[in-house]
Amino acid sequence: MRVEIDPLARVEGEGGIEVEMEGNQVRDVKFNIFEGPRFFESFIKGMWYDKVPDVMRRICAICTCSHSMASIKAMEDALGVRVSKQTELLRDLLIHGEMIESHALHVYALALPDFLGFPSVIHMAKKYPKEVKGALQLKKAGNLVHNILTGREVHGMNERIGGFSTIPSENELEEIRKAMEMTREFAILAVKLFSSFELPDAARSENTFIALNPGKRFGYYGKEHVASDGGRWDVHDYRKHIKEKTVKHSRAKHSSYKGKPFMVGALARLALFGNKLEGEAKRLYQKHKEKLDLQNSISNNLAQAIELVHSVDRCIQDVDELLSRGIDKRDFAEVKPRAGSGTASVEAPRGVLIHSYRLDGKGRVVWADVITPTAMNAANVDKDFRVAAPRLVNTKELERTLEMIARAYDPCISCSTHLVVVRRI
Amino acid sequence: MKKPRVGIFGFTGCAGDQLMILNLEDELLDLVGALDIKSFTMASSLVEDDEYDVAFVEGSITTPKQKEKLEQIRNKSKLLVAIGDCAAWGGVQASCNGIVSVSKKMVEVYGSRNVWEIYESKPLSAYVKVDFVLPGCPIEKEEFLRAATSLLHGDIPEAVDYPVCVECKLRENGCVLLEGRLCLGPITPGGCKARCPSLGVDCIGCRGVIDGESRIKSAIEVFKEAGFEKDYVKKRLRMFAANYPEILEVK
Amino acid sequence: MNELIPKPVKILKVKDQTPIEKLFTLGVKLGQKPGQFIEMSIAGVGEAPVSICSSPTRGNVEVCVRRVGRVTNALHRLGAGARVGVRGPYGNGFPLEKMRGSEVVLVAGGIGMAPVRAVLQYLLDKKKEYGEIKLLYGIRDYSMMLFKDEILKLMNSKACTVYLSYEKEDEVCKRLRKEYPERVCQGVVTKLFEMVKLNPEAHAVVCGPPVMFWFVFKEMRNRGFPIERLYMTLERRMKCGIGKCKHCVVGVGSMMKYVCKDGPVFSGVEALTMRGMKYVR
Amino acid sequence: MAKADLPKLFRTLAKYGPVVAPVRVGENVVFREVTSLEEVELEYTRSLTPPKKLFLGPQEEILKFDGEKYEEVFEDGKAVLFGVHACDINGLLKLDEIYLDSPQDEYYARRRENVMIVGMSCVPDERCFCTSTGSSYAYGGFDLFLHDIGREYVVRVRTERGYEFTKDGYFKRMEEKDFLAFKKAEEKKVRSIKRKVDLAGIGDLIDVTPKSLWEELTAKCLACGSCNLVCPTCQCYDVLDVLELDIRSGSRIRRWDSCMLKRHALVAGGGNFRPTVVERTANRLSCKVGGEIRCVGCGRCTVYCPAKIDLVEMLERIRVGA
Ligand SMILES: Cc1cc2nc3c(=O)[nH]c(=O)nc-3n(C[C@H](O)[C@H](O)[C@H](O)COP(=O)(O)OP(=O)(O)OC[C@H]3O[C@@H](n4cnc5c(N)ncnc54)[C@H](O)[C@@H]3O)c2cc1C
Ligand code: SF4
Ligand code: SF4
Ligand code: SF4
Repeated sequence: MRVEIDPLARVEGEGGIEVEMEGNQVRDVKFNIFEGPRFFESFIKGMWYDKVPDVMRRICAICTCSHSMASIKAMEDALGVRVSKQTELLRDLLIHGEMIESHALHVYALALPDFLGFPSVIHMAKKYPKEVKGALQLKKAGNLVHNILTGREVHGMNERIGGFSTIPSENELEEIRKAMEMTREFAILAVKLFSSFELPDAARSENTFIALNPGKRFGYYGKEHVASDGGRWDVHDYRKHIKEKTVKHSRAKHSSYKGKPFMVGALARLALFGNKLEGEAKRLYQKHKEKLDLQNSISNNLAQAIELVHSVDRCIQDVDELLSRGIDKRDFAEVKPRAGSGTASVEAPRGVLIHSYRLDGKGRVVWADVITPTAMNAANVDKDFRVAAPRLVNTKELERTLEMIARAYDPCISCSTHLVVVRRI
Repeated sequence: MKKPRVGIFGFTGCAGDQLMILNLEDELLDLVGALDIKSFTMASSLVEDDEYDVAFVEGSITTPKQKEKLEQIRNKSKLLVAIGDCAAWGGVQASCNGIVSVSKKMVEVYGSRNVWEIYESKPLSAYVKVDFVLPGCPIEKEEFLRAATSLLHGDIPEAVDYPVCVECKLRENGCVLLEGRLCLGPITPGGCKARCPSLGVDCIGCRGVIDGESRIKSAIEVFKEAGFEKDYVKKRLRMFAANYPEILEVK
Repeated sequence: MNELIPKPVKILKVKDQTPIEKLFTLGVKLGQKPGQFIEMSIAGVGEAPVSICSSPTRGNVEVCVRRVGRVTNALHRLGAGARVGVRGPYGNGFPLEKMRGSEVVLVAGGIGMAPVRAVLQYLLDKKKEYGEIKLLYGIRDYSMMLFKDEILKLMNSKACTVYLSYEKEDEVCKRLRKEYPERVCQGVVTKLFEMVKLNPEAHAVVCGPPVMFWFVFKEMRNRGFPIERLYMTLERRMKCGIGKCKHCVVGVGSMMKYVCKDGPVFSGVEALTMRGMKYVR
Repeated sequence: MAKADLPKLFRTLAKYGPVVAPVRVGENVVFREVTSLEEVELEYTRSLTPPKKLFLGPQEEILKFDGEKYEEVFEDGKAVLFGVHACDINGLLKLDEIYLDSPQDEYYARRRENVMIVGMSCVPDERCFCTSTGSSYAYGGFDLFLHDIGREYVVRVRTERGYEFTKDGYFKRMEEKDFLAFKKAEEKKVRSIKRKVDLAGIGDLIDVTPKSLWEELTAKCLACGSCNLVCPTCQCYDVLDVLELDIRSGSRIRRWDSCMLKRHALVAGGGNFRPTVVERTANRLSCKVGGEIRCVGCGRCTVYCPAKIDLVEMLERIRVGA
């Protein structure tokens, strides 16, 4: 017998789950990606440095800003560009905006229907108008940050190597603050909702976490990866620690840390750096710490909800700081091509993202490597499936639960630049 | 009046065009109320296999399975609308078409040449009849909304067949090309309200080219005179419209 | 009064003409000159210029429209009772006063029969003021013939002499050719000139697709017809209808004209001396 | 009037309505609403888009519909258009010939009525050739015109409406020496415009120019339409309907169009009367200088052409035929 969930709905991209059983024995479980691969690391070769971020941000629509920032920072690393404090603040605002947009979509529109028993957020609109309205408003607030800082909701153009082409005006920043203040309650509502659900615990098992060390305050940029077993390394050394290997049964690249699968994302960030949260997010984190079961990957949804609160508040703080410093409209760092290599890592909504490039003398890419969070998580999803499937094997819950597990990771399949799982039947 | 049955599908791409539809925060509920959405994988797990009045299809076709599924969608749909640059032109993933073979890309990324049977990224129209194209990487949500109302009214929407320059001038932007950056605005269809030049950034041509109208050869000449290196020009032209015959030929 | 605001007008009747053409009777009288056109709006879709195909002597305005694009498709979906927007009439119309007392030859092809019908109706209604009327009408086959009943009736009548050419033979065309061997033939419309005696004192009205026009023009000139007595309509893209938007200009160099206000009717001389008339598909 | 009194004039003008004046934005000058004289770029060469935008908007709603009727949309409002150069005023006069011709364009006519125009002397550059098109001097089409004669302005009054603004005490009567200074300043300006083009009979030459020369002249043309969209005398507009989600109501919008674009002469079924840049350029030049001269020599189409195609050079080559 074979159970297939095909296509896996409400994830960004196209994927599916395949469980192969022999009698009552689960023989194999696979988290499948049928989406055609796009070979970004290959076709980017030869591209001139200035347009690399413009191509690479198109790896994924939902975390376009994360890819944008990772590629821009890696390029700046390679070209020795140093940006101003204002640029850094605007970038911080940007990634927090993206977190809001992405988490709002995932938590409210993609995951919540599972818990409330609807096929989609659109079907929820009648019975849960407040939640649906809140979801849309939050998403809109996050998109507003995208619009103002990058030029549009998806695949912006204004964030460049060296800074922002057009610096937002005071009024626009005020507009962001207003939107954040107005939607804050829906971020808090998300925490309330997700802390009230009983989570299926079929996949409960040991999780190892990796996240980017944000420094003093909770955030999504950093220079060092930290693992929950105490390991830590400079992002430039990522290849020594995060291994990608071909898995026999699926001929897919799976990531491993010390030979084992690991998890990245909101849950990993809270597990490792939750103590760096501030204000309301900190209060909520402490209040629900018990509920945030680190060995149950589905807790990721609650972690995302807490991050929503953090990001909304942080956007307001960033705007305040930018305004109080005064806006410099001409701020842009000089960029000159040269040979070199650079690496950067950021926390995308789904977890650690790494971009790394080598450039020739004209600034053309000669080598590129991108590891996306969904690729890193793939092995962990597989692990969770292997744990959960036998426990659920004869229940009606099997399919739905496996889907919920996969969805909790917020997998963004289009961004899995090289996560290929070949179906072999 | 019966609501039109609509399906929204995605193939190889970044899901950005479907996301842009979800980004219509203010109009989304009215829009889904006016339509009978039969399938929208990104947003709903309810998939009704059905006939569609309109199928919106995102993404390029890269595997045999996708081709098969696209053909199925075509057979079941009265109108098929390609949304986004991947569906319209093949997307950024087509930028090395004709230069680097798929198997070479496969080797470079996966270390083996036969991981999967794969096609070079091609637009939907290489495989099925496409009734209308909404270009853009990603699509413009207002343009989508306008196309949707036109379709609801029973009309084929009006395609944009003038270049970005027009919108630049309507917005009173200076010319980025004359200011020294390689801007693809003159050969790229408008509809984006000249987003990039309005922010002082050169157009990268994310809406493809104007079929049969874009003056590629003249543009290459103009770029050359402006002092841009041949290789740079070629890479830029290939970013979103490598499948356009005139661009595919550029040496 | 704001010339750009259409007036809502009810469609009184819709009659199928061919698989792609319909005749619409509108609840409005405009006192137009034959050859003039109106700008018709379908709100939300757009505006399109269409010739009025009825004579002012017959009351309500009628238009015969071919389904080719957005506006015309939308119009074809409408039935009696629906409303459209109307502006006009615009354009110069045919110089019927000049033709008074003389014989008139009408040459029509395809949708060009629409404006020609307006002239025909007018001449028939004012028969006393004009000389003989000849209609030369070229169709693809019977299914594509406009105003079928009217034309068939006229073929039998003395009021006007109808010549008909068709490209593809079908039952009706065959019957007509048998019945009127001296007036019906297979071929393009120019073939009819072999059957008609052209009177150099006559006036001629020619309407049809651009290709047809030039062939007719050449044929008539070769047969000694004075081109200054030949009138034709030009078709161009048009947005305003009143000489503002300048889409419809014809001519290159020092002679440029607006089809909408200087035309759509031009004399053969004007057409001959004007450049930039080429039509490329 | 002394230059130092300009702020006073500005303030009284502002009482008439919002003031729209040239403002520097990056490398370009554009007409924008201003609230103080400091924002205004008094000495500029040419604005990016011409001030015709106040009368014929780049993109404007002309009517609304609701499924039953069509209703005009018109924003009534007085305004002052400040700092317009002679070429652009002449451009407006050319547009008047079209848009005020019967039946007149109501939107244009009413705005022309409502908007007061204050001209200002210009700072020509090597691309200006207005003396060849007879538009270096505005004989009419404005309310007031300020001619810079050094430390003072000579103010020409053309309308009663303009006259009302010159009643304040700081306006002095013209004396002989002012006339002389005015004449000298005008002569100097005319002399500074070095670029010349002979337009006599050019229409007929355009007509007989062989295709091969057209092809050469237009080889680099990108068919982008910029030349038309910045021209003060281009009159073309396109119309489109926008429908709301209720598929009943909506609005009709018109926006500047360009005869260099594919759609300009495209008709149903795909036929195009001007299929390539060759026919389109011939049409554009015919329109500008073929019959009556409708070019005012502002040089915009040359300055803003991304392919750097020069109108005057084109005309010169058409004249010599190679
Ligand atoms: C003076 C005149 C009289 C005409 N009389 C008739 C008639 O009696 N019957 C008939 O069926 N057709 C007539 N036409 C042609 C008719 O106007 C076009 O077929 C119609 O505009 C196509 O509009 P559409 O929206 O359906 O097509 P689309 O191709 O979708 O055109 C969109 C827009 O383009 C413009 N356009 C496209 N083609 C033409 C065209 N050929 N002429 C002018 N504008 C065009 C219109 O403004 C239209 O709104 C006439 C045209 C002119 C100029
Ligand atoms: S300006 Fe060019 S790259 Fe930018 S959004 Fe428009 S078409 Fe895309
Ligand atoms: S044609 Fe060129 S120079 Fe002449 S008025 Fe227009 S923009 Fe100015
Ligand atoms: S601005 Fe230059 S390139 Fe563009 S259409 Fe005009 S002449 Fe051609």
